[in-house]
Amino acid sequence: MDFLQTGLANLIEPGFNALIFSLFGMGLVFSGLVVIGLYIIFLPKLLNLFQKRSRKKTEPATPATPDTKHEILLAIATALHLQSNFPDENERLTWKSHGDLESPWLVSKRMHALAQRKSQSSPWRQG
Amino acid sequence: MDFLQTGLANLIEPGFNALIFSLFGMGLVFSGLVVIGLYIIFLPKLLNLFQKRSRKKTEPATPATPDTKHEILLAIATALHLQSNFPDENERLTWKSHGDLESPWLVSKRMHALAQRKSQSSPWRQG
Amino acid sequence: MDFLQTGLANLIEPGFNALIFSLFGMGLVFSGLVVIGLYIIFLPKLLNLFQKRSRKKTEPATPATPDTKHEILLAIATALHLQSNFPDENERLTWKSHGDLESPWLVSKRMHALAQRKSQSSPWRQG
Amino acid sequence: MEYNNFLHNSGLYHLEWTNMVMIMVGVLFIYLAVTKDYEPLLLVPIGFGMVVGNIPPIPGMPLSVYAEGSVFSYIYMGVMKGIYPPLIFLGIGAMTDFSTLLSNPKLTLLGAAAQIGVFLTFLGALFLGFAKTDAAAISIIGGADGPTAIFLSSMLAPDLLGPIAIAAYSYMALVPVIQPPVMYLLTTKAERRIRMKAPRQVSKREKIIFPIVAFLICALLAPGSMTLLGMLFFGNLLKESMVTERLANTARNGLIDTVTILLGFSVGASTQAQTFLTPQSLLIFGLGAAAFVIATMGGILFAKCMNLFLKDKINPLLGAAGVSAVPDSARVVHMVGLKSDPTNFLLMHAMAPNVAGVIGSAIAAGVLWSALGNF
Amino acid sequence: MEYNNFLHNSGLYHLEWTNMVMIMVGVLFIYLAVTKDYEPLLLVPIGFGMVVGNIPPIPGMPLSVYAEGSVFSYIYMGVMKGIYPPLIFLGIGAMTDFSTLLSNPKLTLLGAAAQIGVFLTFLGALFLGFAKTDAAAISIIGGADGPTAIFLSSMLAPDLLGPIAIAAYSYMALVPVIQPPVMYLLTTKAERRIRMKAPRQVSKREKIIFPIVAFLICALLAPGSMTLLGMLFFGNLLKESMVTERLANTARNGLIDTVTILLGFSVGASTQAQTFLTPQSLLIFGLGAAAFVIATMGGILFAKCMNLFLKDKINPLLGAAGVSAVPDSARVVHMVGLKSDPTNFLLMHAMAPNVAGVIGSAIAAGVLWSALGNF
Amino acid sequence: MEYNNFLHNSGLYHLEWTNMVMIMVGVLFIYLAVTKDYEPLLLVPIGFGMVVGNIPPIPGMPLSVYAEGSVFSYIYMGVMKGIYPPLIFLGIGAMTDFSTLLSNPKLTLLGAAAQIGVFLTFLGALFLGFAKTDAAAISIIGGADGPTAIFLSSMLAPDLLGPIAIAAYSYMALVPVIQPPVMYLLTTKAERRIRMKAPRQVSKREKIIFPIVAFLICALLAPGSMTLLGMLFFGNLLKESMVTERLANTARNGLIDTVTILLGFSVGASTQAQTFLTPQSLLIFGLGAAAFVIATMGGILFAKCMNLFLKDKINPLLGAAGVSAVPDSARVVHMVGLKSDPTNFLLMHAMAPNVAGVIGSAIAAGVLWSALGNF
Ligand code: NA
Ligand code: NA
Ligand code: NA
Repeated sequence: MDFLQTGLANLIEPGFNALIFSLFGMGLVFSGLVVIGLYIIFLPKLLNLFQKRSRKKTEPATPATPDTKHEILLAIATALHLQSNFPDENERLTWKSHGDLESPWLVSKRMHALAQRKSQSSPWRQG
Repeated sequence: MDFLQTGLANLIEPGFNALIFSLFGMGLVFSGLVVIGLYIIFLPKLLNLFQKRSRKKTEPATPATPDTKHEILLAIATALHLQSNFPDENERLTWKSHGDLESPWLVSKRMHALAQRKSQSSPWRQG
Repeated sequence: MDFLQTGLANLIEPGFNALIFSLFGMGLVFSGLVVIGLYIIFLPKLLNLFQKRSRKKTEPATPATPDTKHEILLAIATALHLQSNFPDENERLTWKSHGDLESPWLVSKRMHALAQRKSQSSPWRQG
Repeated sequence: MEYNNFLHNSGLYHLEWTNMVMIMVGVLFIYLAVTKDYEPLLLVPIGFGMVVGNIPPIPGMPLSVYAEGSVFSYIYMGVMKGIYPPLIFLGIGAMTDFSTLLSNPKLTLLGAAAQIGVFLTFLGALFLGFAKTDAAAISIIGGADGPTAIFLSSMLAPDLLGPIAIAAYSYMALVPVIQPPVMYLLTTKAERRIRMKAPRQVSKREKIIFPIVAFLICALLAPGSMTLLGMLFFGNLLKESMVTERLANTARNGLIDTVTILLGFSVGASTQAQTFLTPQSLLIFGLGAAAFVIATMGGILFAKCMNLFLKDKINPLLGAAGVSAVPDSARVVHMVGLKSDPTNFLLMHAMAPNVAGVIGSAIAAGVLWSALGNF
Repeated sequence: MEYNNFLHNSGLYHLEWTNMVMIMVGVLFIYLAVTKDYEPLLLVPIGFGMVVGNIPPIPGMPLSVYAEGSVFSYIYMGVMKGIYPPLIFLGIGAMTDFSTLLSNPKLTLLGAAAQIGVFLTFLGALFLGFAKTDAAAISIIGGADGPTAIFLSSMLAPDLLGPIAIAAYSYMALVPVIQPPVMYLLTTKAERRIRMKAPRQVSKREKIIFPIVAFLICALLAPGSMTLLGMLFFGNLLKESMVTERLANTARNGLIDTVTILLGFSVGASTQAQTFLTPQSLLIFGLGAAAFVIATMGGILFAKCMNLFLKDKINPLLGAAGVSAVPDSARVVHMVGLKSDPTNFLLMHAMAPNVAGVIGSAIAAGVLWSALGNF
Repeated sequence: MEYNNFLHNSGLYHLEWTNMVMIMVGVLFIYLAVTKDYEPLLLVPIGFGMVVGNIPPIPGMPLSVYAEGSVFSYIYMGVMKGIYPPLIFLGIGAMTDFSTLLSNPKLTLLGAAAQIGVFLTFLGALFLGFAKTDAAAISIIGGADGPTAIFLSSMLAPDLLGPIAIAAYSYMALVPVIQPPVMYLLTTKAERRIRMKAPRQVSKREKIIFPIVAFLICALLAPGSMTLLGMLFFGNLLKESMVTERLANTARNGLIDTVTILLGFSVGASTQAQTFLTPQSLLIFGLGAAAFVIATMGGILFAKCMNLFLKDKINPLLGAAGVSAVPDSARVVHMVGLKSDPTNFLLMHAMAPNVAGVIGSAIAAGVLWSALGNF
């Protein structure tokens, strides 16, 4: 590239209209993110639907007690073994799935509350 | 590969008898692991032999005291230095070799004992 | 390389005097490290010069209080956020630059003192 | 006499003032990173790389990133072949929490709107006379994602990779300087004080399914975004699946750090004054700045448009976070928000358009690559 | 008009139902990994890779693992050249404690016996009409070691690498489903309740010498196993020598994780429906299942044979651990053992045939490679 | 019949006594590392590599580091192309604290003086009939820095890389054996008891600026040192800048460990008896030993010369630390110092010539490379 010729003519050349091209491009970007947005909106409803159904099917879901006992013994044995042999592979111990205790939103709410209390009692505000 | 012709004829072609080949193969696998097994059986005996000999040679092995003192001072100095400069290279501090305190078998035995005590006093068993 | 011909003649061939070459080489190594040494000697003086000047310019450098408050709130918010989302990127929290508290020389001095006290009271020395 | 070569071979002999300028710029980058904390993880490697890359190499000796067989050229290969950017996206994915996006899906649109910066810059670059492929590579600076910019440049305009990468990272570092004026210009104080309502809780299951479905949507629409988004969402799946925590951990620590070191250093080292200091580079920096400003404007104005139709108003500052530059622009939104109302915490909410902007830019890059690439 | 290309270039346009099937299989892999905890470190990367690999790429565009110059092809190179498997073995070596084997050497034989699965499957594959090299690569699925299977396939039958790797990892994940029925079928309750006596203490010195000697034995017998076993025992030496703890630590964390991510993802991405869904693949899956069952049977029956001659009886369940699939089959042995006697802890003992099985499979692979390779 | 090949293919069949010698040497390396703690991070990988590299490979089969397409050859590529050494220097830079040097700049001269070992060995190697490039590569053993030696060999004398690397690392490991006699020979007890005064405090700012300026000085004088010193000082900047701690951390842990494993192993595996056991190798080992002794003498005698002019005398033992072999020779200086005066702690002071020696050797390597390289 040695010399650049500026001009609006560059935007429309035979077989390539840059304006329409850009519009199409923006359209694709928007459609991608709109579909993602729609998916996000409808997913929880879908999941709830499934959950209701599966709940009906598996009503007497109290796990068998002797099984649990074996499970615990197994877990202890495996934990001891894995800890001595594979000290860094602890996530393989995950026999049950984890809860969702530390959502950022819980943190967010707590922070909000804290900040408001703080700002009310702040000497700068009161004075 | 477009069409597969099945048949026992595939197993024996001129210059290649797959059955004998497989037997030889299994033989090699076995011989490898058998030799390893034999080595494992005889190694401790060999090591004991060596240890007895070397023990005789190095009887008055109490280390010279002033040397030890220097060693300790050196160790402290090096430790301080290395910790400040090379915080992650701690294994280089290993002046003496480590013991073998945490064998998995110790764990295994402890676990066994625990489990038997537990299962004897278990209400499911007693009831 | 099959057979090596030894001899002082190898050191001087037409267009390449190995002795002079080596002298030049040593010269370059020395000049590199001498310049580094000189730089190290003069840098602190230069830095002091700059510091004095900039101190004069920024005399009333007590930071604005309301700004600080926002800064703190921001820091808390960011910390909480980053900790929950980027648990390992903590150095990005560095809002202010760090002090230079743990110089190896402090350690060195402390060690020296310790050692001398220790060696004076040492039974080997006293006895 | 070969020791004559010592002098001829010394770098001093070949050092030009343009090299000195570039070395000073490199030092400036490091200075800004250390004292202002502007994107230090990128500016320090790039800055030192610029210093190294502007030592005049001995002609013929394999030293610079452009010399065949040099060590630096092997490191630079990861840039030229586009390998480093997806690996960085893998690590970013393993760091990113999409729950902000999941709990407030309408904010995704802000990440789309900010891509207007990309396409207007594309038109601008064409207007200035750049070839189509070069214009596309330059325009992606407006996406405000370093890896995306490097990836697209390496595919469409490898000759301009140096200036495009430096421009992208410089402006990302300067987001706290560039964005606030635009934000104040386009919003009223009342708008900046709009509070976002606390979003709903997102279940673990939604978080696990999201990367898979989002990937399918984007990749089926724009397969050219498959490489970058595949890695981004793969990293996120490793994080959210809970059963591959150790892989996610490596992806967001050792792996991304190693790649960041190599990418930053070699991109910096590719800025030899002799090839870098050209009129094109100047134009690229100008277009890049424009792209950032337009993208910020696009996001903010689109948010204000949305407010015309929405009951729960969006704080238009959030639109500025749509340019991504994760997480800097989200942090800037937060800070500007705090200036108007010290108890209005926008950081969490700003993360939603922020990550949507990453996806949006990657789609834009995929579209530009697939339409203009020379296959 | 190039914007026409947008539609033509979209992945949706080219998506075939076979691709959708493969995407569903990928999602199923992830589902099994997340909910059933089946080998998640492998199934999640492979599963997501399958999703990515079945997005129809734009023809000519460097996207898929098979397209020259694509990023994924560079990542896949580590699979095709056989580089990843030895690196994974290095990490596994740095994790593995051979003291179980050292304290009960006769259990090594169970690891040898299970390799009957390899050689009978080899005969079976020949019978079905596969070429010798293909048959050998398929048969090693019976070794139940993913890296070994990938290594041998890349050397002998690169075209079948995809189905062989997927079959090997699928069945390794399904070990808790496949093995128990075979175990119950071939053992009586009394046999399953046999207690192993607590083995002797192993000295540090034995542990340090072992990897060196074991390597020499295997490599001198079957030099073809040198690459895999060299790395396995090298990793183990790093662990046991006590003076290279930091190297062992990196080998079993950052290094193996990185390689696992890249290997799993790219193997998954190599399963494009167009090349993957063939009658051969189906046959390979069938043969693979047979191989696992035969190997399990071989181990158990050999243990029962040994009991005819031994005073201290071996619990025949341990034979099933000879197929390796470390550490899953050892865990399955332990669980089945617990079902018959809740205080009989077989896990430790099962690790011995388990690691012996890894060595046995690597020797078998070396033998097949050196005898059938095209040098 | 191909199963005939089993015997022909076994390594035992091809094993020569020279291979057995090399295997024994490898085992000796591991033994010394484990029991004497001599540079274990290098001797264990190199030692095991020697064991692996001396298993006779099946002719034609891609097994050894020299066989095209073998896995080990891909790993060895990082050695042959000179890629590993700069990466190791990156990690070393991120570990090194230059504050000892900054607080006592006159000690830098000792690091320069020790390079006499390099240039005298160069003359010696020429005298013995080695070609210029080979002589240069051999002479750098006197620099007592493994990575520098490997880098220069890979550039100037790839055929001699094996023996040069092994010699360099062996003698580095043997520094505690080689240096003390020379030190006792050249110093009086009074000299060894000289106390260094506690040096001044170094500010953070000096530490940050140092790597940049020191790099510029060295690279402008000897651009050939740019690759090694660029990485060394880059790593140090990552460490000292305080804002890139996570990058420094990865550089000095995961990254350097991985490279150390691969470099050590493949250098070891390159020592096949057939190519390694030559008269040249013997000469190289002889020259290497001489180089270490001369370098030690050079440092000590130069320190004694300096004392003729200085008011604050330097402990001449510090001169021995100028050969680098970081941090072993500094540790040796410390130990010998303690023997003469149990309260004289020289370790900190010895680090200054120690790191200066690294810089000095890299400059020497750069000079030799740029003057003798075949461009
Ligand atoms: Na973006
Ligand atoms: Na196996
Ligand atoms: Na040196």
